[in-house]
Formats: sequence, structure tokens, C-alpha cells
Amino acid sequence: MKLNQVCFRSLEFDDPASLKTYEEKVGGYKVWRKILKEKPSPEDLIEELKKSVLRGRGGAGFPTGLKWSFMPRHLDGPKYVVCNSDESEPGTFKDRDIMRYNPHQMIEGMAIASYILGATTGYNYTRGEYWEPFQACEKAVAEARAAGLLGSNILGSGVDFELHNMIGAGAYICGEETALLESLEGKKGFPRFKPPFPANFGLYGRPTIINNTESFASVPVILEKGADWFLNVGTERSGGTKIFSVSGHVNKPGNYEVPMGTPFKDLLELAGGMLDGRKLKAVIPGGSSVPVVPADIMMETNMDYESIGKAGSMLGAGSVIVMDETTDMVKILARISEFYDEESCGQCTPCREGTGWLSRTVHKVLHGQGTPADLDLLQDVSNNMMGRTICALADAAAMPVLSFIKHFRSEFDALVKK
Amino acid sequence: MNDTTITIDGKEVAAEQGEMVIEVADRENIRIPRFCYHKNLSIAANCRMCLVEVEKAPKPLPACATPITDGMVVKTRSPIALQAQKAVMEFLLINHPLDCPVCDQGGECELQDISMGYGEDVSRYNQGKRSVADQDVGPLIETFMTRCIHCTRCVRFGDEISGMRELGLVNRGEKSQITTYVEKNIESELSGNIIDICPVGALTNKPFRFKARTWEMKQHATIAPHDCVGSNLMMHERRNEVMRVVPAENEAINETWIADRDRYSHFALYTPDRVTQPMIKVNDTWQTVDWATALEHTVAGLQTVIHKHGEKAVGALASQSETVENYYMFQYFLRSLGINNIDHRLQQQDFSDQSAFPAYPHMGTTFEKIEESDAVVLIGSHTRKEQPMLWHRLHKASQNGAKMFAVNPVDFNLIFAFEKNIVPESGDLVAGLTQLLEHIPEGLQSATKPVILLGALAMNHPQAATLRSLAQKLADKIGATLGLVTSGSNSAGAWLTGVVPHRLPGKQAASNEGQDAQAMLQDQKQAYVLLNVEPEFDCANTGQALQAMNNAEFVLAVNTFTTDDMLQYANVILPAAPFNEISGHMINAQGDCQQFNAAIPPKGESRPAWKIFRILAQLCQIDEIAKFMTIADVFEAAQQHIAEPEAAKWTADSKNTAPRGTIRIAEMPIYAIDPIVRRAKPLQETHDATKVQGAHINKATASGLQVNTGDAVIVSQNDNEITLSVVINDCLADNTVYIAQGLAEHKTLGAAYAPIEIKRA
Amino acid sequence: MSDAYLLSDELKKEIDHWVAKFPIDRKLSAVIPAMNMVQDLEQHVSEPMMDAIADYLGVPRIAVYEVGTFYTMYDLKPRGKHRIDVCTNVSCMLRGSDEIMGHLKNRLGVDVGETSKDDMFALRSVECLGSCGTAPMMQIGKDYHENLTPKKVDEILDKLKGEA
Amino acid sequence: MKKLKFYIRSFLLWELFQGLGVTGKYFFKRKMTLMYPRQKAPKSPRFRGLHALRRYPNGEERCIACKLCEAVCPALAITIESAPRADGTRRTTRYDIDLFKCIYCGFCEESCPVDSIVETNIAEFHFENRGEQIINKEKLLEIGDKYEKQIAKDRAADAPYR
Repeated sequence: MKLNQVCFRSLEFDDPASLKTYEEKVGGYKVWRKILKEKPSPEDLIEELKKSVLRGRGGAGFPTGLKWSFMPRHLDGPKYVVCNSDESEPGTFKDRDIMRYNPHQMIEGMAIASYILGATTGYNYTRGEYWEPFQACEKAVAEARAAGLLGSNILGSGVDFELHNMIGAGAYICGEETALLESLEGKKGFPRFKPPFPANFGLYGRPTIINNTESFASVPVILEKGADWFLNVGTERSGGTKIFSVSGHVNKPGNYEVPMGTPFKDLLELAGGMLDGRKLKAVIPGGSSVPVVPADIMMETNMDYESIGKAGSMLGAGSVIVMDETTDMVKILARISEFYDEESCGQCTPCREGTGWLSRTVHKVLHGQGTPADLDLLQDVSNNMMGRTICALADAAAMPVLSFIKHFRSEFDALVKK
Repeated sequence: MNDTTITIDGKEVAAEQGEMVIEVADRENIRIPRFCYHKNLSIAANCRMCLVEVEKAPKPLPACATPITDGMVVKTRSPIALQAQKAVMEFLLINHPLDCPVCDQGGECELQDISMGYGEDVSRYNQGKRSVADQDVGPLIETFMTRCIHCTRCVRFGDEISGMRELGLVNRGEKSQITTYVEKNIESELSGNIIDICPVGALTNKPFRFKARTWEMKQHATIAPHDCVGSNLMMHERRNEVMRVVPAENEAINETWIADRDRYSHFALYTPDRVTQPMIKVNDTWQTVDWATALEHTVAGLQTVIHKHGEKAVGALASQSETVENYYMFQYFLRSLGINNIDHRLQQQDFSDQSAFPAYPHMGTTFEKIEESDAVVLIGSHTRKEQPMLWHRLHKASQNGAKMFAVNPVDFNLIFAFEKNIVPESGDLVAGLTQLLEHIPEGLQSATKPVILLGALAMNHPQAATLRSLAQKLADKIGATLGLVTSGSNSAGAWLTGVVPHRLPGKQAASNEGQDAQAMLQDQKQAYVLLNVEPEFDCANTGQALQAMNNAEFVLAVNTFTTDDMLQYANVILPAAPFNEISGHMINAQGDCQQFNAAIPPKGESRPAWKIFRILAQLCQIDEIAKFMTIADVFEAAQQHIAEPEAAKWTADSKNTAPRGTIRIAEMPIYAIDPIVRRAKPLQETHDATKVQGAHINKATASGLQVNTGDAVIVSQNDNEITLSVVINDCLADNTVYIAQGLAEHKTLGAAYAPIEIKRA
Repeated sequence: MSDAYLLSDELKKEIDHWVAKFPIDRKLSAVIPAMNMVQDLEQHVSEPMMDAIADYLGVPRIAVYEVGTFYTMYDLKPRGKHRIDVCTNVSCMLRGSDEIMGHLKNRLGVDVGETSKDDMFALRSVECLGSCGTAPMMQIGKDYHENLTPKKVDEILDKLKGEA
Repeated sequence: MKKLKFYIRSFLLWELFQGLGVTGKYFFKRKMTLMYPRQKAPKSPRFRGLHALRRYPNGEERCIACKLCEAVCPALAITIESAPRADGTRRTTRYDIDLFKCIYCGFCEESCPVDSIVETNIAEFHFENRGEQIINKEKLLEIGDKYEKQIAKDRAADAPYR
């Protein structure tokens, strides 16, 4: 299994974040220069992306090529490219490393996107706590600008693209694309209802393409090596590689960029196996908001969108949280519910009222004050929240509750008074 | 345009592309529960109450934010939809207090109503409920934020309608709260509307607090009598006492809003200086008498003056907000006695083009059309305070991209940005308008649907005629519609019924032209007849008016209220019933003749003014009066003179010279505009009422006088000096001092745009 | 009345730098960076400063209050010199953030949400900071401190105290 | 035969003695008649008599001027006016019951969310002057204060059936 083929290409070299490394050793900005010189038709580029089956790496997994084809490219007036680096899903830390170690590839991806979509301005929105990655991006943008790879009339091609880094101030919800746009406009991160989608009504009400850092960073490689190559690395319906952020009870937690469809077993091995050799109990395969998967199912599952879907969960942002046999599942759920209570923006009724209700009830159960009726109530409230809100935060809060109770009912039952 | 068909609850209905499901359902009377949706506000889709089932959609969709598509099948009461709605209801109720018995919204609460249909009897939520601290947001609105369900209607109202973002949703998640954050008054002149749009009892009517329940009150449709918009109101009355006022919906006039002035003015109706019994002064003491005695006394007094000094020695002034019927009988009675000095233009100073006036002054366009105009020129108009609901249309126009221009004596804050705003020195509006005319800005030149509006500050200017003819020139050049925005609620009716000295009802020139409002105060008359006029507040030159009253032999006041001065100068005060106790018609700026009925019977012995003038005419042996048996008879007589709006052609120039030197800028402030609002206590406590006090000057003038904010200055006009405190206000031009009219402290001063002396105290 | 004078010229220049990144009529976009800078400078964003930012950018004050209360990185009241944000979310919890938190509480003698008596350290429990691979971790100021052990925590605190 | 029997019976005043027998029987039976007003029949705790307004044990009046009793009253016997009290709470400034209009249906009591307006078991009251039948808030509170013990006892007795 070959590691680090796409987004972490630069990792094997010294000073991976510098323009010098990226251009000379990795061979970066080749695609961007070629585009500037040859001015290929954007439609062809989108076709190529569609063929590669690059799916959005931020969590929803929507095919990127398809998304870009929805954008009204020929509309007059400003259009925007926005990179979603507001990586806040518990268990996810891949974009941080892309920004720290390979920011130029993300910049190149955004530049290519701007060319395809006819946008002249781009924003890279980093979460407020990521000061170091933000600084790395600032440095990289400055380098690229100095090298004439960004700005107006880039390399005499007549193409303009200005990229700005923007920093947030601490809100999980800003990882939701429309909330991020609101935040970029200087408002609270309140997700907008859709439709209209950002492709038509995005930043400042203008057509906007917003993608995850990893998605943008994948684009130059796809266009360089071809869609077929990318597709062949992964599975038929999940192209390319994926960075999995492995955390929790493993010996070597960290980011592992592996081909899509890699068996979980292999990934676990890559991460050094279980901590202290204890037994695996459960895995949250895509960040705290996706359903938990018990060990026996997980060990049989491959890491791609379809297989994990079959296992009853979601790939999400590829944040694999590994839990061993000593883990108190009720405590984990209580912490997850508390997180969503804390991070609900408060806009929609079911989420504003429901997340607190869930969190307090799970804590009640955790402290041994629950009743069997509370478990039913938890499931009922979760079901009432699912799919009833503007964004998916209510679903994200509800799914862990349902899956934890479903798979580890006995632990809950033991705590509620009979 | 109904090009699409959708099915709602099995009913096939036509709809227009781009409409939301809830709009179609509302039109078809299919009730979908909702909290955050309001048809005149933007869509937030955050309460999630209006979730409905849409075939082929994987989950219930919010009806308020789901655009229709052809062939869509919507089910609002299917098990899926109902389950979703009930679930949302449960979430809404878990943190909502169970204090309906003490909540003012009880009985008219949207949450209460909808929870009857969708709520459960017993809550499954057994944890502590959220409570939120209340805020004092001023004299008009009471907050009880624990009840808030975060629908954000009030926030969006501030953003979109009042143009002042005063409330916000701070914090996040469960801790979200609607607040001004830093405790302060809500200052918008449209603020009261957030009481109506609040679906729960979080924002309620402060002066009305705990006074009455919705089911005890009867509601009566009426018309707001404070400005020429003629907002439609619902007056809520209990046991013949007006308890509160809410808007009545009329998309063509006031949409679903009203100004605070219309909402809270009714509190004046029960002040101690309301006259409810006829009063006569005998040997300098006031006696409360029966009608017969009072009328006898009146007729005797008037006839004595006429015998002694002739009809020309009588002057008659009416307010600008009477009904058509009152105006008609007023002038009928006076003209029958041969009195021709009749006027209602209390504030105006230039009458030189009065014969060129059309049948009545009007806006030249409609409120709805103003929204669509692409350029607006305001000349001497503080619209936001003069006619808040008209301002709302202008605000909408500007939000739609209209370019705004103004020539104003003060750089008023009208919220929207001006492309060009000329604030001439010394209040010389003619110079300002000439400047605009000579260099017409590009945005105005290229406009396709421009509108020019002349407001009260232009109409009351000493060179009003010149302003009108200059505005006409501008209108001709750019192809704009030109309109006048009059003061009072029924100037149009006054013109049409001949409450002007030079015209009989219906634009007929009077054979015996009388004197205008200013002339009859300047030439001391021996008798004055007042109809709801308080000359020391309402006239252009209040000092002069007060003097004229004091020197007159006989003053008859047919008024709703008395003032301290009136008790000095008047000889008879007959109690006229206010607008809510009479029926009649009023004509607004766009020419709608709106009828309304009395909400409650006249208080005490007060009577509609038209009846008072009828009986006076009868006692004066005017035979023809017998034909006016009922109000219908009076209106029938007046109605034949009510004409369609006609275009004016202004060409005359004023004879008056331009103001020079240090000039007093004065307006009738929003809460001093007529006798009713001046007495409305809640309004008088607002910032809008208090901030107009004092002498306002700009920094340059202040440094010239070496004074600072709060210092005392002596100002003098009409040889009267008063001491005022200085307010430094950089909205003023050089050589101007803003001293409001309509305030008791300023009554001895003179006219607007007249020279004023100001010096350090 | 504008309160923009409260901002130093330097800060105004910094804000202008951010304003320049956004379209000309979208000054509100610079609110978050402006507030970040004030937070860094003064360790909190006071009400007058929010007013100053609002007035300087020409946006409604309440819009700034909304932002100030929504995002977690702003302190609206003064807190200690160093704010210790300990991640207690799932991944860190699995790797022993409870122990780290317990150690910090003991050492500083404060509970979560409180400030130590010498006004040096404020302790907060925060949500995932995106450093799960190096859990447990905490953030002090702008710096991440990763793979923590009680001993390492002591060293970090000692160093910060030494600087003061 | 029938006729003969009839004559013998009527001659011997048989029916008269039969009737007197009933009289005699009841003459010695326990008497049912109550010597009102010295004697009084027991009353149900649900008895609906004269109205009263109650207070909380701390002396605070219960009524919060929600006006539900006024709304529910089928005879329109209740008139309430309300306003904020100095401490900002919602209170009545007038609470009148016209006892001539009242039909003693008890709806007011049932509708009260704070158990303030109650119908006591007082059945004996009279008026001497016109207008006295309208009892106001002070009077109602006075009645409540005076009979609170009995009122509370009756409510407690009935509580399990509510």
C-alpha cells in the first residue's frame, strides 16, 4: 500500500511547506502554469474531475465535479472560491496538516477552481484556533504572490486570481458551508437554508464554490496524473486517496493518507495497532457526528464511502476514533452530546432546544439518575430532531445518541434504575 | 402569471413560479402553523413549525422556504407532517414558561393557539426551564424575554422595516437571547410593530400592560388622524374606553404596520385637560354649563362682535386633521354668517400661489408606486418623523436600489443613504433647490421613474411658492411626478370643502376672498373661532398667535382639549369629540377617501364638531341648515366636491425674500404634531420627544457663541426672550438654530425660517 | 457619537488591512479579524471596544455584539493573563485529558471557568481543537501544547510564570 | 261478599286507624326535621356558596388578574380591572361580583389557575340596601381571610377527586 500519494505528496521532503519544495521537488504549480498557458476549456476540466469521482472531503461526500458544474460560470459580476479549512469535527486534524505541510497544493487547487469557475477572488477560511496553520497559509500565499502565481494578470495570461486567508473565532458550526459564508461576511455562523445553494447564492449573495481543503488539494494531482489514475487508486465509486485521522486508543495516532477502500484492519495496523494491546471495542469512523460501529463489524469493513455506509455509519471527514474495551460508552456519548449542546447555533428550534435536552438527559443517565423511560425519551427526541433543521447539526447530535444506545444498550441499561 | 399547478392537501391550486408553499397555502386558506414566517419580512425558516410533507422529498420541508415546483404534491396534515409539527411544538414548549395567566399575550398568543392543536397535555421535559433577564427598552415596549421562542421576527423587522438594527440574537444554542445587549431604549418610530409581530408575550405593549384581555375588548376599524398616510387602525375598546390600538391590514396604505404615534396617541384621550362639558367664562371665571346655555352664550358673543365690528373682524382656524364632515359644517356655518376669514393652513407662511393650487394638494403618486421608483427627491421633508409610513415606502424604494436625493434645512437622519443631500445655509431652500436644478446629478437625470416630494418644511417655508415652481421645473426636466406631502391627516379634505379663504367647496373661487391664516393673526381680529386648534402650539408664528388670541374680544374654541392659555383667552369652550368618538371621512395623500365610524360614544357631553356647528347655525336662524339631518346628509353635500387628484402646474414665484442671517429652523416634531399626540404620555417619554428640546446648533455656531452642550443660551424672536440649553448637533447647517415648534416652552417665539437672535446666557 | 477613537492608530491600520481584503461595501467582514486583534491585545473584548469597532467599520453595534457573544474565542470580561484552553473532547478524553485537567485544577487551585488568584491563568475546557493525533493537548494563547503529561504541563506553566 | 267486606271496614274506620298507625309509627321514630337555624344540615366540601378571594400563607393575595373567571362566568357576574402593581406584578384594581347575577355554578373556581377565587360553604348572607349585592375585592379578601381555615379544609377534602 502506497502512502501519501495525493495531499501529502510533499511530506517526504525537507521543508515541505515551502514554495521551493513544492515547485521543484513535488512538481507543483505545473498544472496551474499549463492552464494559464493553454487556457483549456473549463468544461473539459470539469469532465475530468467528474470522471475522477473525487468526492467532497469535508464530510458530505458530494461529487466535486458535479458540484462545480452547477455553478453559473457565465454570470457577470464577482464570483468566489472559498476553501473550508474550518476543521472542527472532533477527531479530525487532516486539514491542519495540509495547511502546515503542503499549503501550496491547496492554493494551486483553489487557483485552478477559480479558473474553471471564472472567479477572481478566493478566501481560505481557517478556524480561529489554527494560528499556526493560518500563518503557514499566509506565508504560502505571500510566496505564491511574490512568484507571480497569484494576483492580477497572472504570468501575463490575463487571468486574475486573488487569494486571501481569513481566520475565524471559534465555532464548530462554521464548518457548515453556509455558516462559514455568513462568518466570512462578518456575521454569526448561522447556516442558511437551502435552496438556494451557494453555487447560486453564496458569499455576499454571489455564486460561490466552497470546498474542503483536502478536496482543493486533490485537484492539481487529478489534473496532473489524469482522472483514470486517480480513480484507479481508489474504488470504483470512491476515487483516489483519503487522509484518515486516526486518534484514540492506538499506538501511533496521526494522519494516514491511504487509497480509498483500504481495509480498516490495515489502517489500524498502520496506526500501530491497539494501545497497550487491548481489545478493540468500537470505532467512530467519520468524526463524532456519525454513528458508532462496534468492533466486529468494523474489522470487516473497508474504508470507503459505500462500505462504511453498509456498516451503518458514514465516512464523514475520515476521522477515525478508536476505542478499546476499557471505554465507558455512556461517558463518551455524554461528552459528544455536551459538544453538540455547546455548538448548536440556536437558530432552529429542534436543535436549539433538543441538543440541551439530550445532553442533560445523557448526563443524568451517566450519573445513575436515569430511568428506563429516559432511554426511550432519548431515542424519541433524537428522532424528532433528525432532518428537521436547516443544517445537519441536529442530525449530527442525534445520530450518535441513536447508534450508541443501539449498539451498547446493555451499558445504558446497567446505569438506569430498574 | 399563475403558470404552475400544485396540489395541497388534495386540492389543486394555481401558483406562480418562485412562490413559497406557505404563500400559496395562505391564499387558499389552508392553515399551516408558523412562528418565524411573516409575509412582510424576509424568510428565516428557523422555527421549523411549518414543516409539511412534500411527495418525493425524503424529509418534511419548511413550507415557508420551499419554493413551489410544477406538479408538487404537498400534504400539510399527513401523519408525517403532523408528527414533525408536533415534535417542533414539543421543543418550543420545553423552555417556554407556563405563565399564560399573567401574560398579556394570553388569548391572542400564536404559541398558545398552535399548542392547542399540536401540543401535548403533559410535558416529557422534567428539567429546569431556561430563564432570561428582562431589559428596559423604553416607555413603549415591555420585555419578558423568558417567553421568547427565538423566531427573530423582531430582529428582522429592525433590519428590514425600521432600518435600525436595535435588537439582536446574541449568544448561541440554548443560551441565545433576543436583546439590545447594552440596555437601551428602542428608538425607532415604528418600534411598536414588534409587539404585534412577536408571536408570544416576550414583547408586549408597555402602557397597556395588564390592562385588558383580548376577549374583553371590541374592535372598531378607524383611521389614524396624525399624518396624511391615513393608516388603517383597529381600535380596541372595553366598556367605552379605548384600551389600545393595533394596525389594520391594508397593503395599499400601511401594509401591516403603523407608526408608534398612531399606536400610542390614544392615551391622550383620558388626560385631565380633556373637555367633556361645555364651558363658558362669566366674569373671568369658568362655569360648566349645559349645552343650551353654552350655545346661547356662543351665539350672543359672536353676534355682538359681528354687530360691533362686522364680519371681517372674525377669523376662523381649523386644525389640519378634521373629518370632511367637520370641515364642511365649519365653513358652512361661518360662511352663512358672512365670515370669510377661514383657513386650516396654520403652519404655512407663503400663500402667493394659492389660487394656482389644484383642487387639493396630493402626492401625485401612490404609496405602492413610490416603492418602485428609481429616484426620489425630498424637498424640505423630514419624512421619517413626519409620515413614518411614507418613509417606510421610501426606505423600501432605497432598498430596491432607488437613488435618494434631498434638499433639507437639516441633514436629517433618514436611515437610507443619499446620493446627494443639500443642506443650505440659513435655511435657504430656494438656493439649495436651485443648486440641484442647475447641476442635476447623473443618477437623477437617468432615472426612469423619479418622484419629487415636497414636505412640510418646504410647504411652510416663506418662499414655498418658489420652491414649488422650482420643483416643477425639475420635474419637467427629468420627467418626474411631483407631489406635496401635507401636514395633518386631512388637508386634502380641508381644501376640497373650502376651509381656505379664497375658495368655496369644490375649487370655486370665493366671491369675497377672506384672509389667510397668517393675515388673520397679523391683523388683530376681534373674534376667533377655533376648531381643535391650540394657536400657541399649532400656528406658524406662535407668539403672534397667542397675542392675537389674548387681545381678541371673543374666542370660541370648539376643542377636544384645553390649554392653560386657552383658559385665559377663550370665552367659550365647546367639547368636540376626538377622532375615535366620531364618524366621518378623511382623504389621504394618495387621494383615498376613507370612511370610518366612531369606536365609542362621545365622552361626557362632547359632540362631533359638525353637530356643534349645525346647532350653532340653527340658532343663528340659518334656515337651510334643516337639510343636514344626519352625517350622511353632510357627507352627501361635501361629496360632490371631492374630485379626483389633478395635476398641478406651479409657476408662480414667492413675494417673500430668502431668509438671511441667523435663522430659526423649526418643525413640528413627531410627538408634538397635534393636540392629541402632545398629550400622549407614553410618547412624551420617548427619546424622540425629549431630544427635540433645547436650542440645537452646529459646532461652528457653538464655538462662535463659545458655548457647549448643556450651556444656557438666550434666544429671542418677536421681542420675546427665552432661555434654552444648547444641544450641539452637526446635522445643522451654518447660521441655523433648530428650535422645535409645538413645545410649551417655545410658544412665545416666532416663526420658522425667521431671523432669531441667540446669545450666551 | 462615534467611539472609534478608542482604537489605536496601529489597530486601525491593521483593520484597514483586513477591510481591503473584502469588497468595498462589505466592511462587516472585517469584524472578526478586528475583534481577534483586540482580544490578542487586551486579553478580552470589552463593550466599549466592540462599540469602537462597530463605529469604525460603520456597522450596527448590535451586529458586533452578536459576533462577540457567538464565537468562543472572545472573552467579553477580563480574565487572567494566560487563558489555558484544555481540549476535553472525545479523542483527548480517550488519551487522558481528564488527568491533565485534574492536574491543572490542582496546580492552579481553580475550577473550570475560573481564574487563578494571581490573575495569571484562566482555565477553560474547550471543544476539539483539531489536534487529536497528539492528544491530550491544550492551547495557551496562540500556541498548541501537545502530547501532554502532568510533568509537561508543569514545565509549561513554570516557563510562563518565569516570563512574567 | 266484596260489598260486605267494604261495609264492615268502613263501619269500623279501618282506614282511619291504618292512617293513624303511620302517624303513630313516625311519632316514635327519630325526627328528621332540622331546627334551622339552630340546627344545620352538613355540607359537602364542594358546596358552592358565597365567594371569597384567598391569599397565600405569606399574606400575598393569590389573584393575578388573569380574568379567566370573568371570561368563564355564564352570568357575567364578575367584573375585573387590572393594572401593574408598584412592584410590577399583575394585580386586580377592581374585582366585583354581583351576587344577584351569580348562579353559583362554580365555574370561576374551576377556571382559577391559582385557587384564588373560591366559593365557600357560607350559604347564609343577606343584603339590606340596594347595591350591597355587589361585593368588591376588599370584601372578598376579607371573607377569604376570615374563613381561610374552612376553605383550606374543604379544598383538601376534595383534592383527591379533582
